[in-house]
Amino acid sequence: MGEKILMKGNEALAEGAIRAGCRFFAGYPITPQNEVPEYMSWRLPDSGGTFIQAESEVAAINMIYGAAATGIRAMTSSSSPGISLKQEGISYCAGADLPFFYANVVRGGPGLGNIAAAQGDYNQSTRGGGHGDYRVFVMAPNSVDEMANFPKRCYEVAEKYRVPSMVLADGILGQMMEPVEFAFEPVDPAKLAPKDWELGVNNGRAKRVVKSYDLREGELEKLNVKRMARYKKIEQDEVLFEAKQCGDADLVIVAYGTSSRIAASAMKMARDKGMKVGLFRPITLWPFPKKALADLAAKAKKFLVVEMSMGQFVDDVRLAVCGKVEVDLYARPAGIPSGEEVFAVVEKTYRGIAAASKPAAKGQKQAARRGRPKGSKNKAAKKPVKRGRPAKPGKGGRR
Amino acid sequence: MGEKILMKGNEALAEGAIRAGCRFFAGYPITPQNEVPEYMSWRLPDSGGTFIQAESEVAAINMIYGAAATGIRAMTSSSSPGISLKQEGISYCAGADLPFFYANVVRGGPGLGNIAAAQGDYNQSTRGGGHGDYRVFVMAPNSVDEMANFPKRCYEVAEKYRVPSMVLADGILGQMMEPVEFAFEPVDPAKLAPKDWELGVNNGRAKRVVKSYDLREGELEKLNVKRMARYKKIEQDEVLFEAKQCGDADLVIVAYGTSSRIAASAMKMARDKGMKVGLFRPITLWPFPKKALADLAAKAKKFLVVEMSMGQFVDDVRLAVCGKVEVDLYARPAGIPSGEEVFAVVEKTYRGIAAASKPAAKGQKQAARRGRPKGSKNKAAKKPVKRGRPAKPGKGGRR
Amino acid sequence: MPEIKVNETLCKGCELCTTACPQKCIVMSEKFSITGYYPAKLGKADCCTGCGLCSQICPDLAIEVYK
Amino acid sequence: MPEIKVNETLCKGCELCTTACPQKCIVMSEKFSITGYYPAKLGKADCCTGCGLCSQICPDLAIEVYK
Amino acid sequence: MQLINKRTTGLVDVPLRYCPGCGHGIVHRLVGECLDELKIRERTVGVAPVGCAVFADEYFNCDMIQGPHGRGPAIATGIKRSKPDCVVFSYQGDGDLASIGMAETIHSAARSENITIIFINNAIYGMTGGQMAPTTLMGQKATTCPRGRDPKANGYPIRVCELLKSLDGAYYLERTAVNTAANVIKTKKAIKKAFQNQLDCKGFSLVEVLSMCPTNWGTTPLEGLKFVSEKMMPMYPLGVFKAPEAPAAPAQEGGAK
Amino acid sequence: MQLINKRTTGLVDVPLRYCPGCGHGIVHRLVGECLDELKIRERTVGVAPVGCAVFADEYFNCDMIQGPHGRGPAIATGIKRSKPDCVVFSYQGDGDLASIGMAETIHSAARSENITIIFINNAIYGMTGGQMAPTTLMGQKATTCPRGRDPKANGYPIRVCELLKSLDGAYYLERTAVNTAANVIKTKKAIKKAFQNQLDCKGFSLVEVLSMCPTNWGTTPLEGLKFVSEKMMPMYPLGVFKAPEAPAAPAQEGGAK
Amino acid sequence: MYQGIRISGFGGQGVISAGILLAQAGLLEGKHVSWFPAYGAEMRGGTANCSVVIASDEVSSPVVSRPDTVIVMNEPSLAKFEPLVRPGGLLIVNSSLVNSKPQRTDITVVAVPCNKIAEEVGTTKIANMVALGAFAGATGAVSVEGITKALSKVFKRAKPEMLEMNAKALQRGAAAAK
Amino acid sequence: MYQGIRISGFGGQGVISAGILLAQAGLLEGKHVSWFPAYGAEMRGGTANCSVVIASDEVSSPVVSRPDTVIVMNEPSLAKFEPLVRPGGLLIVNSSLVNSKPQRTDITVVAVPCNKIAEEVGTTKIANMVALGAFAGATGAVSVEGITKALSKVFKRAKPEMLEMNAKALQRGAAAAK
Ligand SMILES: Cc1ncc(C[n+]2csc(CCOP(=O)(O)OP(=O)(O)O)c2C)c(N)n1
Ligand SMILES: Cc1ncc(C[n+]2csc(CCOP(=O)(O)OP(=O)(O)O)c2C)c(N)n1
Ligand code: SF4
Ligand code: SF4
Ligand code: SF4
Ligand code: SF4
Ligand code: SF4
Ligand code: SF4
Ligand SMILES: [Mg+2]
Ligand SMILES: [Mg+2]
Repeated sequence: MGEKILMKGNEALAEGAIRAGCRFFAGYPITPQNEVPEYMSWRLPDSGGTFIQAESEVAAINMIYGAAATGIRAMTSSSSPGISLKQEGISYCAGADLPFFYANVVRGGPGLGNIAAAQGDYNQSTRGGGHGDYRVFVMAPNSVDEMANFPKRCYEVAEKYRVPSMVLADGILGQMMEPVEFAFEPVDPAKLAPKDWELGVNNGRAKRVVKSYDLREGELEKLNVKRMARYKKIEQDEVLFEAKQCGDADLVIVAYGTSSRIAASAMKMARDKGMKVGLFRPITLWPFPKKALADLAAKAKKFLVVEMSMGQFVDDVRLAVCGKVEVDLYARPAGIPSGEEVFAVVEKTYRGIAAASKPAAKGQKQAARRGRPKGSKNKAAKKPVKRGRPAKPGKGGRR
Repeated sequence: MGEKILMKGNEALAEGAIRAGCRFFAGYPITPQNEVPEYMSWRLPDSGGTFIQAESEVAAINMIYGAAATGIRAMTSSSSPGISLKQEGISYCAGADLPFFYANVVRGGPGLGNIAAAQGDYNQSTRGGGHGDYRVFVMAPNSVDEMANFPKRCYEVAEKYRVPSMVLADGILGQMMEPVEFAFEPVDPAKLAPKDWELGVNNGRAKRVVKSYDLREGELEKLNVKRMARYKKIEQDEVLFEAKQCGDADLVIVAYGTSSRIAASAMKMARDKGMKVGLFRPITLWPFPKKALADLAAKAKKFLVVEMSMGQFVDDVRLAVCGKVEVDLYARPAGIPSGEEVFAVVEKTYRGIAAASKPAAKGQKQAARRGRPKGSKNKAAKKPVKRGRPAKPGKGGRR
Repeated sequence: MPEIKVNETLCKGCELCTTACPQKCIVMSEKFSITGYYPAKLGKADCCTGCGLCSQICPDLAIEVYK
Repeated sequence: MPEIKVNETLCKGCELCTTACPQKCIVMSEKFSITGYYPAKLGKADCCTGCGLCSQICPDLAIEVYK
Repeated sequence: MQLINKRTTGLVDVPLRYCPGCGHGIVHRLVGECLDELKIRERTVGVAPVGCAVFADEYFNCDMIQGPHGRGPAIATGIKRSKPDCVVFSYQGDGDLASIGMAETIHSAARSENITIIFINNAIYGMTGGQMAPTTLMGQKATTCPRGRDPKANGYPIRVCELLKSLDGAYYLERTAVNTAANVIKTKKAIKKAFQNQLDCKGFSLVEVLSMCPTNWGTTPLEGLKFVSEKMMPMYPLGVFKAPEAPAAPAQEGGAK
Repeated sequence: MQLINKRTTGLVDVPLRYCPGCGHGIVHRLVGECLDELKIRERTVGVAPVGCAVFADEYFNCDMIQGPHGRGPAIATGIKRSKPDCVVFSYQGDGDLASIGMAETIHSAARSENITIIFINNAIYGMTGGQMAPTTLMGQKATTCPRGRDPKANGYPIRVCELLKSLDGAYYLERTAVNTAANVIKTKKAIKKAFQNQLDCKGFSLVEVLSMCPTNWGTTPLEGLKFVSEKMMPMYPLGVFKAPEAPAAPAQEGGAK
Repeated sequence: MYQGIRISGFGGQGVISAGILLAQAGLLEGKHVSWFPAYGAEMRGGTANCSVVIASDEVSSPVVSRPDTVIVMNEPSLAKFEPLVRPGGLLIVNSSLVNSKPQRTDITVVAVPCNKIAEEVGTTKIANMVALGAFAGATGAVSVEGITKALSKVFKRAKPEMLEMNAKALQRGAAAAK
Repeated sequence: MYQGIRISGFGGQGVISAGILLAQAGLLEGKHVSWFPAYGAEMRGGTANCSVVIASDEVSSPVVSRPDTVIVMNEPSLAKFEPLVRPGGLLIVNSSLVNSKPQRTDITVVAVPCNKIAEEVGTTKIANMVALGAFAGATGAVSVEGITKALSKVFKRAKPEMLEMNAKALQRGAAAAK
């Protein structure tokens, strides 16, 4: 802690996971996340942990399935195509209620695509690319500092609710170097309480079973309903977001991860030109900050979604505001816009807002405003969230 | 053609694919779709085609990738966990613009789950469980007759737009027997025009390359943008749905596949009790019948979504109506409701509609009504669609 | 003298034990159990040597051998 | 007499050819090409037998052999 | 008069849901007895496959995990590396281990993971209803080769022990059968050895057991015994395929950089 | 005076983007020449891997397809079975073929698919920057085993030809190298044979080529040649591992039902 | 008209094909029909059962959870399916193999010694036909003739004498149920 | 204050580490900084380049598409990166290895014989340091001292005499740019 050190995103992610107590990593090389396994390959053994280069992503996620079942903090990482191969395993982990952490350092898709940064895996991450009803706790860092500090939060939420957790990054966040400050004391795995479900040496206790199936009629649904109740709780308690200058904003840019950095510079340009433009950044993509966005929708004249994909993220924004405000989309499928390009769209959109023409019924807005939990307003408006510190309660726009 | 024959859903699907010109099948056994590969294993060779039991679902989808690249009508099928394993390959097919057809005979999930019917793979099917920006043309039959007749339509759309296509079925549709009538003359593959992109013996012509990547800066995005234009076209021209007694309905049940059958019986019970209840069934899940639903939203007092999942399908319904009407959800995650159970919910919801309390602004409704393409009204209202006949133009609620 | 007891709720009437018995003293009963199988049983009382080979091949742990 | 011509835009200066030449008559130039490599070239004019072995091992199809 | 074959505590005391004459039950019992006799039941974690033996998580009286089809060796790797004090075994069928799980099988052997694998070769996909397995014999009928396996269309059967033999990391490989009482007893010896190897940190051990699936062979249980000896054994000879005295041969050194 | 080594028409006339001293370029040329000499270029479909040779789809002057990492044999199977008149080859690296693609490799061999596989063994993951491959040697350093490969942590290298040998479906297996002109010439013979086998419908043929990756070995191109002969060959001996005269041995007959 | 039927017995008692025959018969008589088997791991242990619906209207769910009629061919099936019968519904019991007596008083119970009758006709293998006959006789949802026609459709390659025998079994069953 | 820099040359010319040093120096001087490499398959063919941002404000995108300053260490890089320089921006050229002349007239061009100077200092290996010195001298975005401090941070295990030599190279570069 203390001094800021210059680190590469992928290495910060790996170091952050180890400091968060990760002692088992299995993965398979793929650009642009290779520095994660490479870093783990020497750092983990030196920390008394295990690193395995699996024969494939499928093998890697199944090693994680086994390791996580012993209660150890396990991690895997990959990039888009490799994450697709892990979907069956992720679904099994979710179905067996095994907490673990993984990272997708997204590249351009579909297919082999390219190795540049992209955001085309949003739906896969937030809606389960795997089969069946399940959710993954998804955090979207937009700095190397957050790459370093989010893994800890992911493990905490994952273990609290027994769900998979992930960091959704991209080639820029993985490859870039930035100053990093680890905002927490390293976790000593030995000090973590053993789980009452973990497999291992059972001196005399009843046998334990980790599984994701139940063939008895009606039983599987009961399991799923139980799990959905936990999901509800996560949606209530674990939302994180950042709102910059949204208080007086007529136009709110909504973006996450790398595109939120670029959008931020566009917002500055706009503010410099005196336009009332704000930026809303979901930090958790699931749970999605629905409430906070709905509240903003009641005040802003327009939303502009900026995403490095063809229009995936925008669905969640539209579901959140549900017609209360018009939501425009600037989509760049596997493209990385410049601040100038985004600003051009922002300016055009802003000019387009005819002061009066605000859609949706007053009635609804009232309802929405009434529905807003206290405190959220000044969070959304005044107090800009300090990034990368979700671990510290009270900050990070927690709900 | 002509006489109705009693067939099992999985066999009707396989026979339907062969009659639609399928001459290559690669798959791997999994309940509840085993009758598909089993049927193919003798029927395809007898039709001059190739059947391969692949070593895994991953191998199967990659055999399809190779076969489809030669221009042959290729097919694979599986059930939930197996489909998860195919996600990388499906993304590659989409990225390489290879048309092919596959079926997911969904079972309970997540994980190994169970082998009963479920609808938990909705998001995976409609939003790309694989990585990157891509779409799959998704048809949701709700009878064995549609299992038999949809593959042809899937191949036609897939080849017209060079996209993957699928039938999203479930354990009930795959295992049940019902009367079937093949509504088309068998397709002779020899009579299909060769594709100008297919690989093979090139007597002298320029070499062809099938690939899904472009590492040159900016090029991949251009490819994706081109593809998105085709997706737009599909959304305009290839939507299919069925509307039953929605004309005067205060409450519209929205359901697809098996749950739409069950919902239909609930609707009958309600109508018998004099309640104004209708049923809207999307036949294509992507493209989703947004317009038709938005139009209904302007007239109905409430929507009730019935799905055998925890609330996936409902997102598309809400995105379509975008606040114009309240959308309730009856979710059964890996559960199969009885007609009585659904009716109970329908009745409760119906009683709950206080005649006056209709949300959303008049303005919007007007707009929506004005926005409604001619003809769609009586389609949605009067003319109940004849099921399983999308091949016949004019019918099937085509847009 | 040595004998075997066949648990009728476990036995599935597969007859594997009959092939394993050197004394050929296992026979199948004529009436099926509630589980719907025709269970094995000791034929003549005095032929069993308690060698236990039948229980070695029994897939359902249905045979208890006494000696 | 036999000779080789090295295509400077293809040659990457890997020197593999030098090991393949029985006559040891391939040397590397001192000044790099625009591609940034020091290309190979024939040392003495009269030593090449045109055996073609250098072109066998050249990874970049950079050597033309004349005989 | 006393009971000389007390039921093993290695199995939970419930009826097995396998078909009459199925080999799984026999092997279950043998594994259970080995856990007892080696006194390792309380520190053993078993991996159940996807296959008829999916229910093994219910039957074996130790900690169990059931995971994705074919990935047992990867799951076992994750467990063993995380908790080395545990004894870890993976119980798999031929479709599970030799078809979809082939890569995981070979690489866990190549890594010489210190685990024990029980491989049930019944030349068929049991649970899913009799489809062709990689071990299905030439000419044998299955629901996905209804006219009998034909090399042109379906390829050749895979001999798993012979295949793994060339791997330096594979420490112990034996093929046995459960079609006779004598073979059952030999099988138990092999399984016990495979667990002992793990206790001795010898690395990867695999026992392939030729086993009956009368249901999907379309035979009676008794005919099933014959099928094993007359059809399977000629293609899959019994015996020890690998059992070095020393730990797995250290491979050729060679360090660049 | 005339040109005695006209550039093969089997390769497109563009510069190769491989590193200086990389073996891929040599093997590319040999494949191209075989397509020429066997006059099959116009009916050949090649499968490019994911790996440094991903660009092969650009270089080979025939129809090409590039697919998912490691699945070349499955893709080739789909093509060959759909268009039997085509000559189909899959060009793969060691990570591609022996790690993630292991199951596809073994099963395409077991099925005796009538395809040709060119397998470039450079004991490293080239494209991704020097991670450990299944073929990385004991003690060899890689970015994911920075202190050298250690059997305890990383397991043992896999000898692919030796591994495939036991499969009845594998018709032709040979290991060669491109570290000397003489070996290059032998390699071409092997590749030509592997294509000829396909023309003769003999089934699965694979040529494993020991190849240089100076960039990720951290050597000069010249040291790279030495690395092949001194480090790799002792572990991966050259030679023909399988080449029966008759078509692949028909396996044991055995038909239930 | 709506008839939801559940047929259950040991594997090998032909309950699956019996169900298909019913559906086929219904189809031939112009009804809407569906058939749905218990499948997969449920098979293990050797009991089989299936659902059949014969109706004048479109069939909603082919899974019959509250059957109008249940046909139990063996002992274990009685315990499992008797409770599901709709009040006022019908329970057909193969009294040859089922010893215990049904408990319900709110349903009609028809006991038919299917195996015995089948044996008299020729072979116990066709006990399932006797049961179908009983169903036709007791409900009239389909006719014995309908099922007989269905036989030749479903078993295309069956020998005439076999069809002969099946037909007789059907008639004997129908008679027994009246 | 905002400086977007692009550094390009052959692999082995140390452009990657030069970029890291710049970022580290900026960090030590209390600036917001980012570094971003061209990675992956782009490496093939042996040219390397990276982006560095040194700013008083938070850095938005680390990818510098319109650099304020470009440092080209070899011939091919000139062609590729000269066009990207922002009008009014700076182009530092390693004249030892770059023969052709820059075309742009709307930018400042500083030609420094980095290899030559480096050789004089001790070894051509540190030509990249000469270039960095030139950058510091020409822009003042970071100081030569800052880069010198950064050296010991980034190359923790470097021998003093080596750091010595690097420092000298930096100064010579700065001087050459003035
Ligand atoms: C990913 C995936 N693919 C396929 C299946 C379906 N499946 C279940 S068991 C099985 C094969 C069983 O055969 P085997 O492994 O030989 O075990 P056995 O039943 O014969 O003992 C298959 C294909 C699945 N559950 N998951
Ligand atoms: C599913 C998937 N996993 C991983 C990768 C990343 N990847 C690209 S090439 C490669 C390995 C290359 O090594 P090798 O096959 O030996 O080929 P080489 O470059 O050495 O010739 C990997 C892991 C990928 N593109 N897709
Ligand atoms: S114990 Fe031996 S002798 Fe007695 S029944 Fe069993 S096998 Fe026969
Ligand atoms: S072997 Fe066991 S199950 Fe089979 S018949 Fe004998 S006792 Fe019964
Ligand atoms: S082998 Fe080819 S590329 Fe290498 S130096 Fe010689 S000519 Fe140049
Ligand atoms: S052709 Fe033969 S002799 Fe001439 S340079 Fe090449 S290798 Fe040497
Ligand atoms: S199907 Fe075969 S393997 Fe499965 S339980 Fe029955 S006999 Fe055993
Ligand atoms: S990295 Fe290795 S394999 Fe790839 S091109 Fe360079 S030398 Fe060849
Ligand atoms: Mg099996
Ligand atoms: Mg390699």
